[in-house]
Amino acid sequence: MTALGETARIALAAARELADGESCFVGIGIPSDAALLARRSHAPRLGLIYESGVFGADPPGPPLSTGSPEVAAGAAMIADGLTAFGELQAGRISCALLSAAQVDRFGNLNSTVLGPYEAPKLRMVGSGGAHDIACLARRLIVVMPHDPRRFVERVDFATSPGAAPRDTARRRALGLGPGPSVLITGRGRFEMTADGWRLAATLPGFSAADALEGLPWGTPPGPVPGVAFDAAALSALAALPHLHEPSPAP
Amino acid sequence: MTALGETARIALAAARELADGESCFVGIGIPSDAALLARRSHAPRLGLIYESGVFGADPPGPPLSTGSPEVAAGAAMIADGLTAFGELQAGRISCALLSAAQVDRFGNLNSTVLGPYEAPKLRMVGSGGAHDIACLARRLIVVMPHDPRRFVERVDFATSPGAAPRDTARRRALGLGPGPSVLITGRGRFEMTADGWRLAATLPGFSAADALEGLPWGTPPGPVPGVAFDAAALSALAALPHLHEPSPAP
Amino acid sequence: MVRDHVRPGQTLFLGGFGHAVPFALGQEIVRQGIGGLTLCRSGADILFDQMIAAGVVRRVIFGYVGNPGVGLGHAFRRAVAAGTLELEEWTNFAMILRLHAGRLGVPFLPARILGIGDQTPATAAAARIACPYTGTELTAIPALVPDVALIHAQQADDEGNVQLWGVDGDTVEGALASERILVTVERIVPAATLRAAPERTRLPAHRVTAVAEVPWGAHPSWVDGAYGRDDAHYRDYDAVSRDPATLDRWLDDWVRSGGGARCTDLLTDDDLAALRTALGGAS
Amino acid sequence: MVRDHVRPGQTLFLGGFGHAVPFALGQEIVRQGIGGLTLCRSGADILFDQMIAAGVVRRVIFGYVGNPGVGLGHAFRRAVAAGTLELEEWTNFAMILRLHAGRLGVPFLPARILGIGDQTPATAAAARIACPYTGTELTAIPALVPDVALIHAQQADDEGNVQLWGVDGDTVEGALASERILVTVERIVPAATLRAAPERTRLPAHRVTAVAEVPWGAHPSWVDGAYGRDDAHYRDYDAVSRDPATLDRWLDDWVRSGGGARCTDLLTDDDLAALRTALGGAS
Repeated sequence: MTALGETARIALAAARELADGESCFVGIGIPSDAALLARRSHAPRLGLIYESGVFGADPPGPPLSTGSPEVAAGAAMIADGLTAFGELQAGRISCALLSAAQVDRFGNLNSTVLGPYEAPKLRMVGSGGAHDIACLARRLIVVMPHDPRRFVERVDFATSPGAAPRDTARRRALGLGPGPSVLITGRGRFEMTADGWRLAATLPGFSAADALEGLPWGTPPGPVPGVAFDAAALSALAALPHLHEPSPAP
Repeated sequence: MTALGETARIALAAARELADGESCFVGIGIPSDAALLARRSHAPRLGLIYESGVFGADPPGPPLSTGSPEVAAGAAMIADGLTAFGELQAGRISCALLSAAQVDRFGNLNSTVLGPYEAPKLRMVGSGGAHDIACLARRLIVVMPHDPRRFVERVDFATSPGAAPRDTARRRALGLGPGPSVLITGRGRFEMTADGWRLAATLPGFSAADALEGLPWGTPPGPVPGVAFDAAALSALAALPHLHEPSPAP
Repeated sequence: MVRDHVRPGQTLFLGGFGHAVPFALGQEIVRQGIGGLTLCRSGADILFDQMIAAGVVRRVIFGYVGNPGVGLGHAFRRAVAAGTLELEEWTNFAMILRLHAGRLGVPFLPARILGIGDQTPATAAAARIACPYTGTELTAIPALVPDVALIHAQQADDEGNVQLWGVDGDTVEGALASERILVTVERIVPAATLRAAPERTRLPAHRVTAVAEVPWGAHPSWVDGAYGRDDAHYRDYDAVSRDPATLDRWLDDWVRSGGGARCTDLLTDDDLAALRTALGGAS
Repeated sequence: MVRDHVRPGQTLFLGGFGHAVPFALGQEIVRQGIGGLTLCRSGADILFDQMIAAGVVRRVIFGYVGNPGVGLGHAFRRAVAAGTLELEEWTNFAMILRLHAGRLGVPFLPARILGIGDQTPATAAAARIACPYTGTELTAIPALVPDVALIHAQQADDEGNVQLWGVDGDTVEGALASERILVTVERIVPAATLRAAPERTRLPAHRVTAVAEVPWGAHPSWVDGAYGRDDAHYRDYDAVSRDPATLDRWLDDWVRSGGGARCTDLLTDDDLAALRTALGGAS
């Protein structure tokens, strides 16, 4: 199992969060890969939705953009961005997957700036649809490579709002979704609690200590189960070459 | 000329109000016929728009409904009602044509009820898009057969608001169009003034007295010119059989 | 499909703006006698009138009810006079915006209409708001989220993706605004056929509750590419619906005894062939 | 077309959400040196970055600026660091709603976003309103009406009706929101061809200011049914744009000396043939 690259591990673990028949709002990269893996294994009726307005997508290869030919090819429906975000705001899409440059203890995500907004150390791409997804999704799964620099106590800019208790109350008042409930890293599966992320399971080949290595949030409350990848998912993975690269043992 | 039926006369006279290159929001019946006549004669680039969402229509025959096959056949664009009314509200459509069961001195139109709303003598079809068109059109032309029962001092229900001075001020405050500016009947062409409709021209075969016969509004201020139908329009009319029926001499 | 998913007292959006009116679905509701319904859409044609005549409608939320290009809705008119039908009367644009708000998941949308002219009780009760940027006075059009949308379309695949092209009006708005969507189609097609033209898909599978193949399911309205509009039927309906007893017998013949797609049983093969090749139909 | 209809200092909407990005039009603006521009759209790709690098952009109104799937917009990043570019930063949904409000002719639209999380100066200044029916707190998203929209599409007829199919994003919203619309197309087709498929028409003739036939006018993005996306070009751009001097030379070669459709002159016939038959292109 240690031959699985980090991207493949995250996609496999995130795919397990998605049930058949769900509709899932995804972006480019691991979110798209994870949903596609689920669709090609245990969730053949999973509806992939991209912000470009594409519904029921089944990309034959990894797209660079949500408006790429791979997203359109073989899709069930091509509408527009208003339709995609409108369905999301109306609570008609069951879940969403997001990634970002930084994630913090309460699931705030940053894709805007490193450093202060007015004088950034690094100006990044901005929200795109990430803020909107984080506000509106009824269930939100965050995926991140295990790179400790990306895990911070508090993000420099909360592009996509998280689920701190104060935010949770405000979300309810505004009629928003609950915010991120699950975080999949290259080593572990975390669940959101009133104290922030709690390690809930480890990925194959990693211990609880590995999963928490370098992270600014705490130790697990007790023994942590391991996630098992099933044969169908591994076999779907084999058909997605860009996810199948080997990676160094941890 | 007296062989022209009333519908044909109204359509011919209303067509003269429309310039080439304009876009025109029309409903079923004479509004549609008038715009089509203009398109088939002096205004070949007139864009006919129906509330069903059809743009650049060129009906091969008279449609019964704005969603009929004749409206769709040969149209340049089929979108939806939101697009049609959105363009109208944004002031992107240059003019509109309306008819109704009743019209009054200030161009209020009634297509809702005869008698009181809560206990009507006759319940009719309701606004449809008529209220919306009367509010939003940048230029509005009303067409009505010369049936004195339809011309009243005050409509029973102002489905589609007119251009009384008080309403004109309110229209300006709300960012609406100016309301009806021209009324074409089977006998005359009227223009809106601060005192209401004023006879501005007569249709071929009719005197000013004919045009005002049985109407609740006043006499013309002086001599009134006649409208002349040109050869191109009459020849276009010949190709629209349903408008070409003869009618009794007035 | 209707039996499983439509309950007495629900609010139903009926698709079809002149084109692709879901007659088969609406008439099936009449046959099953599912009553106390609220019907809504912008411009409604004789399917509303028939359902009102059949006694299954308690209330209508609408911009227009009639027989387009022919005349009034006579059963509608009589029900208003008798006081047996509740009216919530808007305009076509207002209805489109009510559904658009429902579809977008916001409780209202602002519009420039309904601030002048006579108002119905419904539009008089609409809130007036000021734009926080320009100060402009606007009407707040409240969202409408129907319980069930009844839609007829050209085709769908096994998964439930629905393709509908041609005149739309507020059909897609109303479908996407609704909690559940029931669809009849002229034909079920393979997923690969549908996915070869994804721009024609207007309702994604995960939003569609059920699909049934019901050819002629929109007759006497029309389906772009399949058959033309049976204008004669609409004109005949004006004649028969002027008298309640005549209309009741007509409902027995055309609706209660079969109806929907099966009401085309009452047409001859020549009639059907003529509609198939009429303007708008297959060529 | 650009010379006649684009003025320095105007606000331009650039069409193309990944698909059908109007590179030929944007690069023509660079060649003509029309400066002081404000560019807007939801998700913007390397055409924004190139125009920023070329010095014609004063301000961007945006939800995202980058090189999708590849990395950052390096000229954008440097201009922000240098303080030479004004930012009005929203989110993609907010930008879509700004354009949707402009298209519908209302001064704002309500939305549930932008009420939580860190705000940019633009979103922090957005008004909060209460729904008059439910009391729900909402953000009032102000309308945006660009001066000119630049659009690339598959085809148009002589009258100026424009057909665009495939991925849209906010392209049609932005075009219809704009005062004027300039369009390049892969091909001009007879009116009868266009009118045979009126559902594919997205911009009606009376709204379109000018149309020009510019094959390959969206390269290196793609056009559904015509050619695939030149992903290698996007990756190369990441490399050349990391260094300002290298990027300037690259702009000389690819943009200033020809650009747009003509930038495909720099590709070999084999390259073009491969794109034509790539995923998304003609088969």
